[in-house]
Amino acid sequence: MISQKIRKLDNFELEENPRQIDFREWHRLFQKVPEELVENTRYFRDLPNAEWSQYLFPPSTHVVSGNRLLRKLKFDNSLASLRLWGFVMSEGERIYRAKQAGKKVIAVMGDLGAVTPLVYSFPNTVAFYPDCLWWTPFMMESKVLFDEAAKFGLGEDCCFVRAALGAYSKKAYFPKPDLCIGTVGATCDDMNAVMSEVEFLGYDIHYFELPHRHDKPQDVKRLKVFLSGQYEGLSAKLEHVTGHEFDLTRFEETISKVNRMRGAISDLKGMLGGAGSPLDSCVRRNDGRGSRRIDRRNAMGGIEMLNVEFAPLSYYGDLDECIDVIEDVRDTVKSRQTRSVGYPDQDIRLVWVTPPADPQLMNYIEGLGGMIVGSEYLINQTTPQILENGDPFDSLAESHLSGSLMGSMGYRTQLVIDQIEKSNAEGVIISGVFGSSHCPYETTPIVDAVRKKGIPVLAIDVVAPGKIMMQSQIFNRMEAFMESLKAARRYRGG
Amino acid sequence: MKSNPRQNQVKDFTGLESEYLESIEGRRSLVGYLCMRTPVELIEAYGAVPIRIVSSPVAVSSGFNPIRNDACSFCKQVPELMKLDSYKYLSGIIAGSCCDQMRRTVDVLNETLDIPAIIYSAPRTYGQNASFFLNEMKAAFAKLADSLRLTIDENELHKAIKSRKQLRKLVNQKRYDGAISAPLIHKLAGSCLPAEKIIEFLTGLKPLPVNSDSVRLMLFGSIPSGKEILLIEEVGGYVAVDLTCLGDRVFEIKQNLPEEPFEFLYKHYIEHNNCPHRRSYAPLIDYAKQQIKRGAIDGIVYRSVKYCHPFGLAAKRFKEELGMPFLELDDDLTLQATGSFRTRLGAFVEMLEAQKRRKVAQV
Amino acid sequence: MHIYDKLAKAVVEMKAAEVKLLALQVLDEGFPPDEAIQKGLAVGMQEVGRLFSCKDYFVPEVLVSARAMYTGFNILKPKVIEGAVADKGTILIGVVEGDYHDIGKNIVKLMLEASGFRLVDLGKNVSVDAFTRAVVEEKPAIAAMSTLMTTTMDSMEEIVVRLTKDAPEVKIMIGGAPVNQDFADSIGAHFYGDDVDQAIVGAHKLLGIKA
Amino acid sequence: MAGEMNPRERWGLLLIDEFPDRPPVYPLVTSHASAVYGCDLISYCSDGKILAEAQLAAQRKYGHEGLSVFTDVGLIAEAMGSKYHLREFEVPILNRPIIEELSAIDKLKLPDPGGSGRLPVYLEAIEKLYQAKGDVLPVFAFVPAPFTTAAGLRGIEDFLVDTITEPEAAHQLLELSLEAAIKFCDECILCGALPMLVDPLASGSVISRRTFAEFALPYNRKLITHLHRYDLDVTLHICGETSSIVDLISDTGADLFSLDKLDIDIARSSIGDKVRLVGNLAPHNLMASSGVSIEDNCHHIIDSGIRNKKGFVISTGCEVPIRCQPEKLQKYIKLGKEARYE
Repeated sequence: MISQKIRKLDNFELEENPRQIDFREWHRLFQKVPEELVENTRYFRDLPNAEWSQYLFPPSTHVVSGNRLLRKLKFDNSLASLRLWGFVMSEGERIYRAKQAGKKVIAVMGDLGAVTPLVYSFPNTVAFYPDCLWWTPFMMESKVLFDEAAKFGLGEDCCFVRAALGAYSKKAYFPKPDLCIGTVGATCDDMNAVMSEVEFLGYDIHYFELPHRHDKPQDVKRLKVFLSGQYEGLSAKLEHVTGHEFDLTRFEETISKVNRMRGAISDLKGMLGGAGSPLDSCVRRNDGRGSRRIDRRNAMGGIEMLNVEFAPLSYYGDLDECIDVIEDVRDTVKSRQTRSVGYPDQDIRLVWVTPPADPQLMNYIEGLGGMIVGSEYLINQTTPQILENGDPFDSLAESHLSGSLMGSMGYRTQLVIDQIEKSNAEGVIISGVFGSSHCPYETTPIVDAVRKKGIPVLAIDVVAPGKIMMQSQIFNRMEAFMESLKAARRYRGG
Repeated sequence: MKSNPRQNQVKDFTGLESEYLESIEGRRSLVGYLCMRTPVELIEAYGAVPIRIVSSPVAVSSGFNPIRNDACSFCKQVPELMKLDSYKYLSGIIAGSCCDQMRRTVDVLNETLDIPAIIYSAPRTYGQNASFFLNEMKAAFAKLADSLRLTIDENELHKAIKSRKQLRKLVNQKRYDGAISAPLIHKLAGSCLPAEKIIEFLTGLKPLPVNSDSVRLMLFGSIPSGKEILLIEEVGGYVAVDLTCLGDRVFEIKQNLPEEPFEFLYKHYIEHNNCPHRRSYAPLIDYAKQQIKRGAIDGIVYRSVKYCHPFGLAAKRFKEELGMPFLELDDDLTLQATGSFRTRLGAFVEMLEAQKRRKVAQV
Repeated sequence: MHIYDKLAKAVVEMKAAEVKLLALQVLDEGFPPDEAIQKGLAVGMQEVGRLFSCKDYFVPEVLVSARAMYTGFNILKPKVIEGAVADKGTILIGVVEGDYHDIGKNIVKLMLEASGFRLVDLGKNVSVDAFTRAVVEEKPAIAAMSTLMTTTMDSMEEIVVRLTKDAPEVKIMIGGAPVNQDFADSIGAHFYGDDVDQAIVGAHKLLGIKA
Repeated sequence: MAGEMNPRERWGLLLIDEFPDRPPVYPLVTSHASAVYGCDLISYCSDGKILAEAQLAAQRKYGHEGLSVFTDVGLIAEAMGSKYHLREFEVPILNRPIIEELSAIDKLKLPDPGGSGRLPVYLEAIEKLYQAKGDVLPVFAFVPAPFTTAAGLRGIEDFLVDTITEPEAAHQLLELSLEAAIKFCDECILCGALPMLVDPLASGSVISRRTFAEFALPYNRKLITHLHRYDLDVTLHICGETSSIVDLISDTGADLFSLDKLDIDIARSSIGDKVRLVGNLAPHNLMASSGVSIEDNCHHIIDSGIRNKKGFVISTGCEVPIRCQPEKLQKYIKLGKEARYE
């Protein structure tokens, strides 16, 4: 047994004050981490002698393996964040190791994290989320996966998730899954096309039917019964693949872990969203040159939070460790807020809508003084607590029904508005993806609804890696947007 | 000018349709539908008239369109089409959830129109989830009927199903005989006329002479505007099979379907649907291959609507697997596109003609 | 133990200070210095060579032994009467142009000297011209060259070509890490030696004399 | 062709104990790149931009699966003060070591990767290569191992003698060389390259197993342990004959062993379950003058190497000669790329 003390890293402080650092600085900070801590960050702790399973490394490690964007990003300087990045960036290897160690590898496509709890409630399984491969071209600043997808006819007019098809074709990004689960229906069309090609490549796909969401209660009830049946069918399939029967005790254990993780994430979002208006949260601080207003500051970076929020999609291949990693981040933020410290110069409160495939954008806005206090990343279904002690499949269905993508445009718009209200945002950024099946429809209604609330909004399309000119235009627009938000605050007397 | 029998057919038929629409004006509700996954019999059983919403190459002055440019050109056009005379008088709209974009389009319609627009889910899997999706379909129609104050007439339903079955049989036979031309099948597929009236019209049709030298083409892909068929004919091609969702595929006869009317409609329209959004590529390719054989096809004109994911993203797969001369027309539904299509179709047909001549010479 | 044996042992054991004392003792006690070189230092060096061949000794050991040996040699040599040392023939040796690695060459040189050959050492980084000129002038029985680097193998080939023309009677032997028998054959060298041992055997063989 | 892996992907799989479609084909094309690019070696060794461009030109020409940043094994020693001689068509050589007297060791300073000697040249080259092709090709930075650097600081003969006569001083020198190597490796990593340790002098042709175990191995191990903190896979290249020390290679912790004059079967049976092998067509086979055919020589290497339990990289035993015959190298690379797993 590994003692809790060693598993939790937040007792060790790298630096007292939070700030964002580049990978060079991080590389140097890493030298300060005691050997003992590095050795004790391990995934698959159930496997003895798995010397490859350490994961606490600075981004420079991943720069060497070709993730070129890391050289341009800024990271939070806490050990918890370092650990988070190490954990996230090692996912690819982890899935291969899982397969080598005889675990069943389950690909979960198009569903955005709803079926994952069920997958992990079978012993010896890991889930991964191929759609997330859309980050790889950005992380590597490479067209390799897009070029590969283009060989199948999925070109620039298809969403970046086409990278997943490239990865399936190349067979070098994840091992052959023991089962592919494809959620179809009320999800993206582009992912549907990806799945069709994946199936044509010879992969066996278990289709999970997801009807679109109705808003009337009696319709929702009918849907729930149906979804519950889908879960039952999936469970039977998983029994077949894993050779283990569905076990209620194990299921409940898993759900309680998943809830713990979701709880930690929701705590984190709550803490960052904070309460009170931005003006209320200003504090006065005497810095020797007279009293000066110090605004509330950002306590955790946007891209770190993006990594945290995406954890419930596949738990990055290891549920137990993932919980620990996220709780470390939560504890770090908690301790920072207790100490009233945060990143200097980041205080314009923003809600980010739709996950940006290019994390650089998020970093950039933070560099301009933005702090991301709320988000709608199309993964609302991974946020609610799953009912414990109820009928297992009903409980899963229930939480699935809160999904962002399966409902109407109006529903999604409302989710965004909720985020704005909860976090007292001063501005909203929508990062759409050209050629995706929902962005062209949702953007305008969301923009309208947000503007109606008197909140400025910036809608951009994420630019594919390598298109420098187009990217600098986006940067310019961000600059102008932030200027206007700052001016608005001055005008209000902030 | 010599009269063109094919165009005359179409002219006669559209005349019939206008007459019919005039005759019922104000007495029956018009229900628009967006996808061939809609059981028109059911609309008829509710006493309404099914109006197929078809894309148009005619630019509509947009005013406000909340849908961005990179959306499917057809879906993007739908809210604007609603301002055209042909659709101005619709009482409601219904659509099978054929793709995410269509689902979003219905959302937009609900925001921008005063009439109800209703969508129901369709599955990708066959068989195992039928009862749920059948109920979804029923519920959607009931909801629409409710807001339009319509009630279903069971007898009408039986009648409509029966006559549609007859119609399908007849269309298949006449099409095979060469009595029904491709421009006409396009019109039939989207017609608002009750089956009996169409049958009446078709019964009198005589087979048209077909030039045996013409290259035989299969039109494949997503919803056509009809202009591409005319263009193909104009450059001397012959559309022997129309596998778009407004063509021969609409009249396909499916085997071993249940007798119970709703179950029949569900299986026929929703489950057994050869659309790449709801089917794997392998059976679709087999299906297309059968049609190619049946129609003795020389080449394929593949029509995809710009940013249509199901058909657009499948184009390359079909091209590779079908192993035939293949012309992809990626249509953004503008008038400019039409001009370039004429040129490209002309070249394609010429190339196939030359090939055909060489083949004949070799024999 | 005879003082010659002690000398040999001290060389083998790499004890320079001891060799120095023994060499002085040789002179003090009136032993013929050439005999002390031959039966003491050279025997020791031959043993070092043997140990090197059977991979008991490696370059560092040989270098230290050689330094010990030279300590004695430098004391004894000035006292040797001319012509007292046997001469099996002259060998001209050098590292070809482009290469400054001469440890291998030095060891081979040392061992050949210890075996009774007269050595003319051209050093390292010897140009094709300089090498050929030296052979023509010195008229050695054998021209030996080595390299440690693949980059300089071309120069070797060039030298062989020049020597075949300008000094056809000289026997050519080559050695060094990147070359092998195939290469020797392909450029027309007369002998290729894989290690010091082979170099000594080869030198005797080329001149038709017994070791 | 759909489904084909690129070198980055192939290496990536290899390094996590997966077998890609085939082993990476990575002959050590170093200074030969200058010949392809048409520049002299002085510019190649002293201008990072030229080094990078030459490497890219060579890679375009041959299609081998990795970029190599390497000039000479004296790199770090030079940065610490030894004088090296740069030559137009030959690699640099040691002119005058900084430690002529052992007492000078105390005054020795660690190099500054950003400013000492030609270290910045290396870093510039890595940066350029990584920027240009880092997404599809791994960049290897050849870093002289401590034993070799120490020899460069002291002069080879003197250092080898020191190992016997002045072992403490030798260790002191090695300790400093290790620190310098760590410092430089860190910078290479930051620029995006994977350090590859080259230790030509620790060869079994030069030193004994005992000397290796006492003077080379511990420092290589420390350096590799340092790099393993970054979870990086480290390649160790040792020139010459290594049969006497091959079993100690795995003790250094090296993940890949680039072997020179050692039968691949021996390496495989000795350490093949712990270490990935990189090797080992003898470079002279690539010379115009070599009469033997590439086919005859490479089949044994490829057929045996591909069966290595821990993985294999098709490579050359040492650097490709500057004046290698391009057709021969092309032939070897072609044959290498035809190899397949399963």
